[in-house]
Amino acid sequence: MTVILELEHVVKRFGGLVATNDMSFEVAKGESVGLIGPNGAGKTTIFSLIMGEHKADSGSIRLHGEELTKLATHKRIRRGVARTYQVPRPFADMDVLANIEVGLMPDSIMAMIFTAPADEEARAIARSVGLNDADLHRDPAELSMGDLRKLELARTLATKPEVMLLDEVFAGLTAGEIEQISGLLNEKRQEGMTYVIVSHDLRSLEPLIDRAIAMTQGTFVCQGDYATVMSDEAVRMAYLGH
Amino acid sequence: MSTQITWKHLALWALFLGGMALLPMLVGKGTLRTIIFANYLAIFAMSWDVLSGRTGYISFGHPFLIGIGAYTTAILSYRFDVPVGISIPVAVIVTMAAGTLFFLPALRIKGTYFALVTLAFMELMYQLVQVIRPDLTGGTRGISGVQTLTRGAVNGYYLSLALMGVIAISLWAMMKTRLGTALSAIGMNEEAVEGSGLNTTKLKLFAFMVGAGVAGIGGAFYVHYLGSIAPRALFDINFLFTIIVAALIGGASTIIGPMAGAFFLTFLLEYLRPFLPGAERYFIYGSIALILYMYEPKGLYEILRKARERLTGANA
Amino acid sequence: MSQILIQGLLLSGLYALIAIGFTLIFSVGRVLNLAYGAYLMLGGYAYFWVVQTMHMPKLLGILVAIGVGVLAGLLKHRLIVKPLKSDPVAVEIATLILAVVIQAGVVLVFNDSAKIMHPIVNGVWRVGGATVTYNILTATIASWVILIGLYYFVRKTHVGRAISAVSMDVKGAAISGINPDRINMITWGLSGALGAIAGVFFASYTQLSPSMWVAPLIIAVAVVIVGGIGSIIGTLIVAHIIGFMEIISTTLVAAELRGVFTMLLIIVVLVMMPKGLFGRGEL
Amino acid sequence: MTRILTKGLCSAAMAGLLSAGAATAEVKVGFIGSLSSDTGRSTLRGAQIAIDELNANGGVMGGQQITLIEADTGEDVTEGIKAYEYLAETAEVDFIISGSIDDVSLGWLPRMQEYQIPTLDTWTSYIGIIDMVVEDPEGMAPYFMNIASDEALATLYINFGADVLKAKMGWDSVVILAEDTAFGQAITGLVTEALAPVAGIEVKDTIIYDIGTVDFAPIFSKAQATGADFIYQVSSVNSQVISSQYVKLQVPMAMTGVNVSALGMEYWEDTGGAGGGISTLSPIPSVGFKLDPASQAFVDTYQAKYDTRPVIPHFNGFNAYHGLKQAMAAADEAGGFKDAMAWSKAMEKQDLILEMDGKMWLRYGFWGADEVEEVTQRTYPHNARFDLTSPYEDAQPSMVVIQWTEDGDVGVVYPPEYATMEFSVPSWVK
Repeated sequence: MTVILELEHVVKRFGGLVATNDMSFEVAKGESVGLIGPNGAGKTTIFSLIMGEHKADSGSIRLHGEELTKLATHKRIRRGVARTYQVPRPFADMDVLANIEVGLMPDSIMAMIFTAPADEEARAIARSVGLNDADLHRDPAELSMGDLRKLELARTLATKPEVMLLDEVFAGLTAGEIEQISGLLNEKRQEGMTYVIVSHDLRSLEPLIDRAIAMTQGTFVCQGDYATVMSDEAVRMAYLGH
Repeated sequence: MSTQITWKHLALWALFLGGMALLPMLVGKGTLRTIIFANYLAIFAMSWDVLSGRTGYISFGHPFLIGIGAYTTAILSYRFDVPVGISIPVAVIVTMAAGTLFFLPALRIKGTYFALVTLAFMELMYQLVQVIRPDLTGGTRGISGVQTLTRGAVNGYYLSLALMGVIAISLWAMMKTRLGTALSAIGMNEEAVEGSGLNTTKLKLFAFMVGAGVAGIGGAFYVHYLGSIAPRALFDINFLFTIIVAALIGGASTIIGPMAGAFFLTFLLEYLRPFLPGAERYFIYGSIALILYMYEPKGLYEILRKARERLTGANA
Repeated sequence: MSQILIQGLLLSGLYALIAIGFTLIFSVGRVLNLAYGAYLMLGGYAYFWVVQTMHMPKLLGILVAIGVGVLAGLLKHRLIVKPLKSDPVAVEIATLILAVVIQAGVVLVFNDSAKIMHPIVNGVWRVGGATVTYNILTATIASWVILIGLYYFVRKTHVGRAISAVSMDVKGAAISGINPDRINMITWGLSGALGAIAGVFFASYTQLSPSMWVAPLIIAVAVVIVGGIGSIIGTLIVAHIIGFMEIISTTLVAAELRGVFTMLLIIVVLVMMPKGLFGRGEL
Repeated sequence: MTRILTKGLCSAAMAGLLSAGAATAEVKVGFIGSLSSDTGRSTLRGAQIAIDELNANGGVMGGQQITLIEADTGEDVTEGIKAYEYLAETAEVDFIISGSIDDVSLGWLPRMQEYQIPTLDTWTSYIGIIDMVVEDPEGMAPYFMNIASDEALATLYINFGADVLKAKMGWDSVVILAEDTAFGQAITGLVTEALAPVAGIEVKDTIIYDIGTVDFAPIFSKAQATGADFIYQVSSVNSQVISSQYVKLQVPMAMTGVNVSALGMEYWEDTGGAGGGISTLSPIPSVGFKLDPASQAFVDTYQAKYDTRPVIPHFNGFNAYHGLKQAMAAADEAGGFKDAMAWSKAMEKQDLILEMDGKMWLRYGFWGADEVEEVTQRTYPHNARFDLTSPYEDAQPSMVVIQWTEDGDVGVVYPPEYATMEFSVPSWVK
């Protein structure tokens, strides 16, 4: 088992608030890990720190053993990690296809000018997440929440990540849509994708993950398989209040 | 969005520029003079649009860039007898350097604050031009008698048309590429562009350099058309107002929009002149701009597009 | 030294008065009202018309100025801010256009030559090597009274607390039963009134002219930028920083660099501390 | 607004009808300047009255009627260029009369050089423009400025310094308060280099202030701290701010100098009386200036015709009135305006002497290209003729010093030949 993503003693403070307090964990290649904890436990902050949207105050974040903390967000993406957001925020004035195309762009101005848009590849990705061809030329505003989540996944997949950080992928979805997205995630997993998933919907989360990491108030509580973690005294205290 | 450039597009451009080229045979010199101003305003509005309309970093200090280009070539050619063939390229380079200076705050601030800091840049420049080395800048009175490149309305018209045409087509072609899409994407959601693995700093810097370069070219040729330069003519809220309003009334984030806006505003102001020679003109002009902007913040381009949609929709 | 202190306090008081209405809108509505300077202009001209053209009492002049300011604020909210759904950039641009329109309107009605107002209160007071006109003293005292009044209004009254709540968190305020739209409207009216009063004093300090809206706008912008999204106290402090910087640079450095220092301060603070000296505080 | 709009549209429509009716040959005069400033209106109305009189007398150049076309600059430099182009290319005027301020004139001057349309400036006194005539006599041939240029203005002021400030008031030292503009720098230079040594007045300090200054209290404090006997102010932009604060603060120090806002009759009204005691140099004919019968007749006509401000035309109104007639006379001689060189030659020769009580009072003429003025030792081609030495027999002085009293009177205090009252200090100055 090769470790792909590791966090070591990561600390992040916002003013007086310690959002991430000495967090350490590892994720193996092909593994799917659930990050659980109550509201405000600092799960999303962990994602932001991995992506470099916030800079960690101390500690180390490594991908394939390479230190990420000094890199800008777009470089981390190129290294193979990408995330989705709790509230999808697509490019509002671009159609679905163009939205996905942004993720496929080369990061060089010359190349951007002189290469044609990779429409075919974008179309293939769209199909792979289950978006209809009819939707490709719609504006995001016309999409349902489920299709917006799919677009979010497609935009993320376009950057060809090895590790995907999924933030509340099931929020606002119908049961049918949840099933569809779960199926999709499992499919990608067969192809070797690694996931770190945050979700309030523990029921839907459970079948998707190999292992759970529990945290509260920015601090690591325990980890193990889902059942073990959920039966942990401290987790029950923090999460369920009893 | 990223539709390919087709022969139809090129034919439309050729038709438009060809039609413009025939104008001197059809209209009087007075009208040509008006169009020259419209052409330069279109250049400034397009330049503003590359920098602000696309990326969403609203610049309230665009006259700062134009003024740097204009002053550089004016000072070089008037005070030091540098040939225009050298002074204009130097002016463009200096303006692009100033564009990077403009860019520094954009690394840390955006939105409202960015708009304000650029406004401060312009005001600072207005103050400095008068204070520092007035023997070079001419202080508050500026410089009169700067070498003009053309004489007569027709020549001035063709020069401005050629400049505007080249800049418009280049920008249009550039914005048709993935780069244009990426820049517009920054305006919609900068984090998501960064999250797509693109270096937004680099993209913004490029947009700023192109915007500043165009402003520099426009400013330099403009001063060699006017033949005079004064701080009050450049670093002025009214000038800023005209540029931004031209870009927005026409339709930001398009090329045809700022051009249409520039023509609309210039002609509006000129056609009001015989009826309302005094301050009423600015009142009406500003009110029309305000009402249009309130009615459709996306501009004439959007109004026409919607109208066309409605028409074709009704037909279908 | 005492002279710098006295003159600094007087000028800063005026600057605080100029900036407070602008801060209020920025704090509550999250938009920059670039036509704010036009409130000052309208207030000043309204006062001038009542007192110096119609020869009516000064108090009436001030009341008319306030009325015009409130009306301008309410209209602006109703006709510009609401239709644009408080989109900050759109409001900035629309208010910039509006300011230019108002400027043309003032030229039409009053013509473009500058006018000087009578002192609101006559006489001078010589103290500590400085000469203080009662007019400026009145402006400063009025400024302090208004600021303290506003402070207590925001802290102690129902409407004031609602304004403060909206300034902190629009959604949260809405959940707790406050109508943000109504609060916004009240704030725009209040800001118009404050701007108009500031305009009367500013104009009695300097002059009335159709382009006079730019200078106070820049002062207000400087205060907001340097202070951060403003609190009343923050506005007061920053107004004093800018006022004193101006008096000191005028007295001890070079009077012609007055504006340059202010612009540099804006740029440096924005680039170094984008959130301003006091960051984002409650009103 | 509607009223103004309708009025504007109506008058435009009427103008259209009239011009359509009079399809015969006509002379078109363009006005360039601000239609909403007292300055611009002075020139415009001066020109209009001259045109009315000429038309009533059967027109010019063999009976052609004159029409006046207005182009507003809004005192904006770029608008000024557009306005000039409009007059030249759309309205196709024969002659342009300008009430433009310095930078606006400088803005459209390259257009004048290109179009070669005979042009008369009545307000700007910038010596740099006369320098352009010196350097490029051919390109600038159609340009005339019938106000004494600022170098000449300042030169006479030195005599005022010696005769009045030093000799009569007994002042030995001065502090200069100058605005931070090209105008401020030019005048400051002249005062420091000429006033001081010639009149024997020591310059203690020069304080340059920003034109956006809100509060002049620290500046006045600084001036007082120099211990100078009086303040010399140089102010052309927002001048009423500094003078009204001087009055409001009752600065216990005499102040004189250049204050452009005090040049018009509306000064008292605009400052609400907060302008008493202020003295400034003024081009001629200033407010408070005794007028010869011809100029007085012009003012009477003006006041009968116009009831809005300015109540009395500024100096440039007189310049426009007399200057326009001279331009038409020159056109009569030169066979029209089309041949700009011929017109220019004829214009150079125009010489109008207005007498008062049997002696020369005002003279509207121009310096020849080779005439060297004795005091300043330079030429002033196409600039209004002036005389810098008493008793002013060749022409009127380049300027006079006027003063506003604390009860709202205004009069000329220098030179003695033209004075109507005595120079005095405000009551609060000991």
